[in-house]
Amino acid sequence: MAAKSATKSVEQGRNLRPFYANHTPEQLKEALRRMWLVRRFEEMAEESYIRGLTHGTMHLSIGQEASAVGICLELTDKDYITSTHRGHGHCIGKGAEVKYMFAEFFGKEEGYCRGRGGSMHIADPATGNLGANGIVGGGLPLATGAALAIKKRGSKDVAVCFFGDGANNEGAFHESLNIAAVWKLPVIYVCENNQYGMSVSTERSTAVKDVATRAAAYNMPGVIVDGNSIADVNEAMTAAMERARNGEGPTLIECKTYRTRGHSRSDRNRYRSKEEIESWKGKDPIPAFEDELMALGILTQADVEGVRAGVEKDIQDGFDFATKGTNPEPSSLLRGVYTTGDAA
Amino acid sequence: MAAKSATKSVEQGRNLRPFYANHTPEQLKEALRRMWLVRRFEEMAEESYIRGLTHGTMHLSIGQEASAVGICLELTDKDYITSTHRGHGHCIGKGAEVKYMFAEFFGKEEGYCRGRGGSMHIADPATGNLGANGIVGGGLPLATGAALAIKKRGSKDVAVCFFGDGANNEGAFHESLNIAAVWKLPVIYVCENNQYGMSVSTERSTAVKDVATRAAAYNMPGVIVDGNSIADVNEAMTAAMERARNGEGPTLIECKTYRTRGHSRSDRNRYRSKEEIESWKGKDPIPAFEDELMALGILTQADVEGVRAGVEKDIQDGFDFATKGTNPEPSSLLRGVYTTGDAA
Amino acid sequence: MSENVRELSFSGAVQEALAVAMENDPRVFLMGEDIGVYGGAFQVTGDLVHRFGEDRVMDTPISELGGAGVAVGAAVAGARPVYEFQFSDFASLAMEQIVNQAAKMRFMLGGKVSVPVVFRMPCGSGTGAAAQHSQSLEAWFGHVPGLKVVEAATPEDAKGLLLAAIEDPDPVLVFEHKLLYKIKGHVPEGHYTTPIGKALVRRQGKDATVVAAAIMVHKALEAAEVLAGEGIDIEVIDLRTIRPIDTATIIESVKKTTRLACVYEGVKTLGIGAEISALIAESEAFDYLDAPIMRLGGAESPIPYSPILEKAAVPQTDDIVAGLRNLVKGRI
Amino acid sequence: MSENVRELSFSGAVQEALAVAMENDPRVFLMGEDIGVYGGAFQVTGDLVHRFGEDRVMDTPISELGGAGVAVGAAVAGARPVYEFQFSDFASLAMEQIVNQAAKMRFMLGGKVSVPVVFRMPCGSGTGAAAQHSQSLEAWFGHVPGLKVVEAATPEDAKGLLLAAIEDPDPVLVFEHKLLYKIKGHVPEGHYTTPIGKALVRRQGKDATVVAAAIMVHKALEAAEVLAGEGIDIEVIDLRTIRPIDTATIIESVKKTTRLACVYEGVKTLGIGAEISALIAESEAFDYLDAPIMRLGGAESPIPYSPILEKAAVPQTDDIVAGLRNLVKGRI
Ligand SMILES: Cc1ncc(C[n+]2csc(CCOP(=O)(O)OP(=O)(O)O)c2C)c(N)n1
Ligand SMILES: Cc1ncc(C[n+]2csc(CCOP(=O)(O)OP(=O)(O)O)c2C)c(N)n1
Ligand SMILES: [Mg+2]
Ligand SMILES: [Mg+2]
Repeated sequence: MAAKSATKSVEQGRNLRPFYANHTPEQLKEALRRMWLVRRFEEMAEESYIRGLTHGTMHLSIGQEASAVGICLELTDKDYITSTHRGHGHCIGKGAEVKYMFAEFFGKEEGYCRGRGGSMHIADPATGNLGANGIVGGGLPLATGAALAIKKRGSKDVAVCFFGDGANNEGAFHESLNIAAVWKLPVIYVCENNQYGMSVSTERSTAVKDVATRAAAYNMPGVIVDGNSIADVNEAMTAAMERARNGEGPTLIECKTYRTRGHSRSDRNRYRSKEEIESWKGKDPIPAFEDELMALGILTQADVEGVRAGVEKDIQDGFDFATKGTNPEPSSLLRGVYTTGDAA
Repeated sequence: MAAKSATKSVEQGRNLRPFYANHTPEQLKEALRRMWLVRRFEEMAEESYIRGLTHGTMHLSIGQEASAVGICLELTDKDYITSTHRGHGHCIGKGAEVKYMFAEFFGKEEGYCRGRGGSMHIADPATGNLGANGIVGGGLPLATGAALAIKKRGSKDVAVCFFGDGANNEGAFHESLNIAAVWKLPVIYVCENNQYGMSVSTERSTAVKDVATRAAAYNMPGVIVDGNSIADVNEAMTAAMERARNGEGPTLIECKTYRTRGHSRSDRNRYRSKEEIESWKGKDPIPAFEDELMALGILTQADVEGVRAGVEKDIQDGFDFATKGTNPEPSSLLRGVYTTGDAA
Repeated sequence: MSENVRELSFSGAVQEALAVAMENDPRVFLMGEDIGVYGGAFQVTGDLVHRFGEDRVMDTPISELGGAGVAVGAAVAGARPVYEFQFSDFASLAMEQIVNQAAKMRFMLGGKVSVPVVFRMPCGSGTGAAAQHSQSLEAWFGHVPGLKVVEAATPEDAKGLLLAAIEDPDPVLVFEHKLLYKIKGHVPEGHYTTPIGKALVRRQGKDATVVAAAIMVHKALEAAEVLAGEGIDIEVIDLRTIRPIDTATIIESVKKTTRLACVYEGVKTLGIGAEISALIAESEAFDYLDAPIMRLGGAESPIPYSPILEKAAVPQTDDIVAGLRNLVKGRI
Repeated sequence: MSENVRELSFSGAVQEALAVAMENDPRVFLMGEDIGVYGGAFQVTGDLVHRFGEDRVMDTPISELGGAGVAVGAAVAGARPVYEFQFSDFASLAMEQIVNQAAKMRFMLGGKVSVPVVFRMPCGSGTGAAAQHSQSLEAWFGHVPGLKVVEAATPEDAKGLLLAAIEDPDPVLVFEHKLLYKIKGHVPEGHYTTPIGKALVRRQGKDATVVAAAIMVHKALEAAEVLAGEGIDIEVIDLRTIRPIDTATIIESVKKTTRLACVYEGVKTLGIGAEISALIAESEAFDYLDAPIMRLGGAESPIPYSPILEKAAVPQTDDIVAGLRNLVKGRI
């Protein structure tokens, strides 16, 4: 953890690294809460899946919570994000409520997408979250377009595009980053490099070691951060936002991280070793952040336990809310296909 | 002309730059002949178009002959090329006969594509030319695939992919170069950077100044050459071929050049200045090559005139051959859609 | 609809629609390859860049997936982009963003967003541009819920349908047959819209109904004139919208004429005539049919370069005359 | 055809076809995302990488346009690639290479090359994978001259059609309905092919003809069983090839039964049932029809996530039973 080196007490404010210096304890506590919320949401979703309550597939981001939350911490509801198939963290990071997420998973009308989208399309336009995406790389042009809309309306908002290391080999990556650079759009491309696209390691799929290297092909900064350190992620994000807001254009941030679960429910983990997985479990971003918050005196052990307990309650309440949700009526199938004639 | 600096006499063989040292006078004369053939073919094609003998559109490469011929000079019929909408030079460079090209332009059964393809699809599989392409960037995956087939059969051939600066912003560019690099395929990507994709300058379309910069994103060499110097082009090609044959993978060669005609017949040249066009006319690759051949004592003025006269005759004969060609029968429309049931 | 009526070319009408839309709504802007100073491959955007500036008439890199997808993203985020594919064939590079994103986003997100994007799609053969620049791919998009697809036959409709498309909250593909760009016709000034989803009976007749769109409307009308001389009275329906199809207008006509022909340039198999035929064959009009439903569609081949073959690959007026004569006379 | 017959799953049959093809022809190789050590998203390639090595079972970067196009280029240059789209939906990213290049190259080049490439296309809904992973896009490809499109209903045909596709000199798309992967059936050992372009009457009947493909064949057969109990006798035709359609078999059946229903999972409008309906409505079988041609197709919506809605979005056995009952009883 790069952040480990910054174990200064909170009183020595001016010596703290920017992440700690520039956020209030409340903000930092909220960041921790969101990380836990992501973790516990996914564990509960997994359990629900095993219990047959959800349908389809799901992609867990356990181990990757720092990038989702570290990025979204800087955003308001007016900033946009586009997310991925592995998007629960982005969704919660951006401010979604777990009860509506569970409801979506259970295919209920109360869900964010009224049960039409499921895990792979979960979205919350009200908080600027334009949605997960079932198409690898599908969000890259969308976020770029959202940034164009922002630029046209002249506001200081930004668009963030989360994508994976696997997605970086899609043509959409190339076309989007080039357009954003040429037009100097306020968009931040966040590559969550968890080392694999499904079963294929970046080494076997990608001609360069670091995805950030490719930023040079678009004349934009490419920054590599420890994706398991929320502080590292957030500081890179702050710089990228400043650049975007100053009209200097896009930035590519590569967060090196790892998913400790399989790719999806069908994964037998044949392409990586137990040792590799175990070693990354030791770099879990959540306890690392907790330790740091406590070492810096920003939170106490009791605060941390309070956060966890609060999360536990939210998860349980959300789960209960969702199980009691309303199933869609088959007769409502065509609702939402078009805007016109849409009975709401 | 970078080649100008190499004005040594042919007797000082060992001091000649590699292009001149490593090719026989006959080969060099043939290269000159092909450059003239391209030039005169296109001028005649243009005239035919104005006279209403050809149909559709056409894209002239006048001014770009050095890259087409300089690259193809190293290739045998077993090496593949994929070409572009601006592909007459590649086609002739690769060994096509102008009579069948004219016949294709005139929509005749004798044409390379039996009149089905026209200028934008002209091809000659017998010489390894897999064809021009109406889709910008369409040849990038195809050449990469041809290189994969070569690698699988274990021969030492290569595939060459010609493409334009405009094409470098297509997703196909990114995906193809990445795959070729990861699989170390024997393919050479030749970007003919004539500064414009139709009306849009590279500056307005492309985030980096030099397309070759993007090679780094695929961990392959990116070489910039004076595309109007056949010697420069050819020497870069020789190095790339060596690399490909040694199993070291692909190379990206960027030939800086210019088309002195408009993009196609509909172009009103509103996006560039007369001065710019005139200044590039002064860098015409053909007279430059002739001068150099004579200065080096490789060819005499009479040789050069002989080449031109021979080309003139080929063009006239080819044109005559083609005008006397056979029109396709409407009843033959479905021929060639499928291989099976194809009455030949 | 404005009273003031002038002659304008089809491409001029399209351009006027773009100008009216940009004047009326600051959110509207144009993206596409060479639509700025070049004026568009078919000179449709013409001088708009000089009138509205480079921020609203944006030359896009040659990146159809990215370009179309940026338009989709901008639309979701509140803008009103009109993306021009230089040739509709190149939409083959952007199917992902059109079909998986634009068409489905509203539905997938539970109706919480709209995607008001317009794709302009110059299509069709007849220009000698061969297999990759001459396709008529309306059927692909007509098969996709969430999209609307329109295609005008006249300058007046070209303007009205495009304005309707731009004002529509959902993604609309506007096909424009390249051979129509130069035809002239009356075009009302100012703002008006032609409703999406409504076909138009362009010629009344009692012996057979022809359903066609775009250039085939003109060929069908020509054929009808020829047949009128033989005492055969053809009704010609201009489809105008490919998705959703105005089934009611066609059913009504077929009940009257008892014979149906579908004429279309796209490949016959699984082309738009297949759907029209099937709609009638499953409808109450079935019982009124006095003859098999005729389809005259494009050949089962790519579009060839040779002008002789190119003509043979799509229905020509003569083919329509012969086909309809047979349809009407073959069985009474 | 081999005499030795065993039970195998549909996916096992596909895998066996790939193995037989690779054993018989060194030019055959596989490309696709996660088809190596992962064994494919649906475990179709399974352990083939261990048997044939990484050079013949190639994990491809997530680059569908490039991957599919590399397969096309390799095919033109003499190899025999089989490219797996992880979900057929992702072919939306590769339409350019499939449609503009693979399908047209032979024609555009005057018949001087062949493009023996195979695309495997896992398709269909029912897995809760929602709108971008559940489409049935056969109709798009059925509309494209130069392509062939097949789709098996049984393990036996899955193997035979895939082997036929790999040996075919032209580009073939092989659709595989995901819900069929686990069904079992008799599969001959060794090498055999199922001819492309031939439909099969799976059940003889005299009251109505149902044309279906893939999973809908099973649902149609189930429906026929139910209706048999009511004294209604249904003929079920398994299409097996979507392009070219075996019109003769369908016409013959309809002449006998006088009623036709087309059942398909793809979106109803412009789906494969539209073409079948139109083929019959324009054929000599038209005169034999005693009822309108029924189409039961997918809903005019993206595939929803909710299992309740997902079921409602595609024809189920009950819908087919009700539809056919109405078709046969509605009018005599
Ligand atoms: C266009 C497309 N191709 C393939 C897939 C199947 N798929 C889903 S996720 C995935 C791996 C993506 O890898 P990466 O971008 O690194 O994201 P990660 O799963 O590692 O978070 C693949 C191949 C898809 N959904 N979309
Ligand atoms: C996919 C695609 N997009 C757009 C076009 C239209 N078009 C044809 S050539 C061209 C410019 C290509 O520029 P470049 O690659 O630099 O080649 P050049 O014409 O300069 O030789 C364009 C936009 C096309 N044919 N295909
Ligand atoms: Mg990954
Ligand atoms: Mg160029």
